[in-house]
Amino acid sequence: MYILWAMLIFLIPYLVLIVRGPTVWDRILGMSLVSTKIIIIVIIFSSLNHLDYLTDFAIIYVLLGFIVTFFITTFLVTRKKREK
Amino acid sequence: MEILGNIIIILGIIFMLFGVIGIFRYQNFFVRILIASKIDTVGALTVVIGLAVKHGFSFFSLRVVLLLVLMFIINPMVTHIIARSAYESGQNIDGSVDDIEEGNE
Amino acid sequence: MIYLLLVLWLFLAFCIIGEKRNIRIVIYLCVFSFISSISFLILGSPDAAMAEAAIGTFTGIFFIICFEKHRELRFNEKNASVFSRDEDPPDIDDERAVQALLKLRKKARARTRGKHNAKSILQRYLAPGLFSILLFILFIVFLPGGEANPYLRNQFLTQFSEHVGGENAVTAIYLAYRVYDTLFEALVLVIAVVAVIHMSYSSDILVKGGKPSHVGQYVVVVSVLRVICAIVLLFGFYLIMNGHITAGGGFQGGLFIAAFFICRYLVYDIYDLPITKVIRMEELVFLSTVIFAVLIVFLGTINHLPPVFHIVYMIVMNFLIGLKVACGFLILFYRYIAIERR
Amino acid sequence: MINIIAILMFFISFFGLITSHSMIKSIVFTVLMESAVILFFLSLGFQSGIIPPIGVNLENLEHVADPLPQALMITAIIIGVAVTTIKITILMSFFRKFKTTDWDEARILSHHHEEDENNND
Repeated sequence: MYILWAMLIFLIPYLVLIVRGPTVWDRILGMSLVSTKIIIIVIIFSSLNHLDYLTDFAIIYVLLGFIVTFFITTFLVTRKKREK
Repeated sequence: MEILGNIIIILGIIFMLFGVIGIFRYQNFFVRILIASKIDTVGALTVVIGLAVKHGFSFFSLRVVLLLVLMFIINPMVTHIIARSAYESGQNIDGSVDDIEEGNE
Repeated sequence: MIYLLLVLWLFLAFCIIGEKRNIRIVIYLCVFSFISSISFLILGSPDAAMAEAAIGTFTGIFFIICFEKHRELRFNEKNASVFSRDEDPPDIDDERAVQALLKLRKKARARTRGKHNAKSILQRYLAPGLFSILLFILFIVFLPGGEANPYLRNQFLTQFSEHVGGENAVTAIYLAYRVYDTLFEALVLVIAVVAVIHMSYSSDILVKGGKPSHVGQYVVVVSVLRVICAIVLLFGFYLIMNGHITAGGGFQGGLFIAAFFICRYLVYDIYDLPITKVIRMEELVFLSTVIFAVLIVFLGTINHLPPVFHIVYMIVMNFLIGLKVACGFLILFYRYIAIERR
Repeated sequence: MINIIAILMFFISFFGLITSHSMIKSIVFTVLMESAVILFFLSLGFQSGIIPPIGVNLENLEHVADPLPQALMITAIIIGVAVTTIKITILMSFFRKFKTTDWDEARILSHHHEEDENNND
């Protein structure tokens, strides 16, 4: 149980990073960090409540977070190249 | 088994704590992402391993090990693509900010 | 625990209100959908949480394509007064008309700038704020209180197993008790696809060629993504096939199959799928979904079938819905990427 | 308590919707309103320690979540994203034509455009 609270409290500095971070890359980094924390929260939640099938969610968040991050960074890089 | 798992989990949380301190301490983006990759890979993987150890040998820990393999492949890759695209789109290594955002007015 | 998450949720909404830059809004929106998904999960509804997570991804992708086009058009306009060469001329293809429009826009911008200053804060923010607060208080006051009637819930929970079969009550409800909702949803998706095809800028359905997006440069990432591609497709089929046992089902699996094609676009950087064939396939799948649902559920055949066929019905229906949703989102994605990114 | 938070969220995004200058932000706020409504419906009958309605022999029905709003909300989510794509398409067509996404500018521009068309006729 303590680890669930630890992860939830770790979410706050990452949101601060997303909102404050000086560059856009900090924000994307914060997004990926939040998705990692959420994965751990899901695993702990499923192990606390003895619901094994909820580990599917962790796999979903891993895959979707990767796709979104890749898409956003790809678009930002191509934008810069196009303008040169 | 339970105590061992708890020790590993606390180790992972300590890793994450170092990462959080490091993110807010340094000004350069590339230093920050270097430290943040520690949270993303080492911390998260350690916590997940600790949970699997805590549960013992069961169906749950089998699924967790599958997830572990996926995270082991993907999480370093996420950090890599962020750092690489930051470098390619003109973020200077010495820390000066060249932001490519723009408002929508 | 849930309250801390919801406070972060409200905090992100306030951030979006005060934000002016498009790319930050997309990032906030992605984080927002992640947090709302985990809140739904803690509220005890894994199916809705799974749909929300996948939908958050898709919304972020659509928004970022749109914003990139928006920004590119504005960039072209700033650098040169004519529109960029490799895009079709807009409705007004006379260059003098374009110049006139730009001049008019400059005038309008000057006028609105004066207007922004002239409008007082009271008119701009205070009055809508007070109006929102008033409506909020009205809603709180007239919120229906008291205990909810648990009759329908208990009915569904105790009897879905013998009426419909499977182990997931949510799947049983949207596949058997309330199929017409599902059919209506599929119909709305068909209408959305048709509307996007006919309202978007270009008139031809199939787009050949286009700008390369330089995706293929990250050798490491692309070779990892090739592995991930297969896992995404496999996972989508797993969600569809196990929809009646665990969380998941047709919608979520279909979204994952569409995500496979997004991965494919990212790996090979091409959009050469025969979209017209996909559209035809979507129509056929929609028709067969309707016919199958009418034959099995609306005519009451499901009451006379042995329980084994209930499972078969659920799997086939989930598969059809998944195919339908996958086709729909594939067409939407390719339409956006091919039309808006040219 | 959760339903009050959901209503608060709804009206925060309502406030954002009517005060924002940009059309893009208005579309984003409609997405936010949608998730507020979904949260409101999912929070019906919430108590701590609630478990999802999945499994053959659900004992102790008191602690099982209500499956009916969930099934409705899944369709609502998919319909929501379908509508959002149509909104984005309309926005892009509008932007191609008038070269702006600001509400006030758009009002003046479309007014002028109508006048021009009338004069041409």
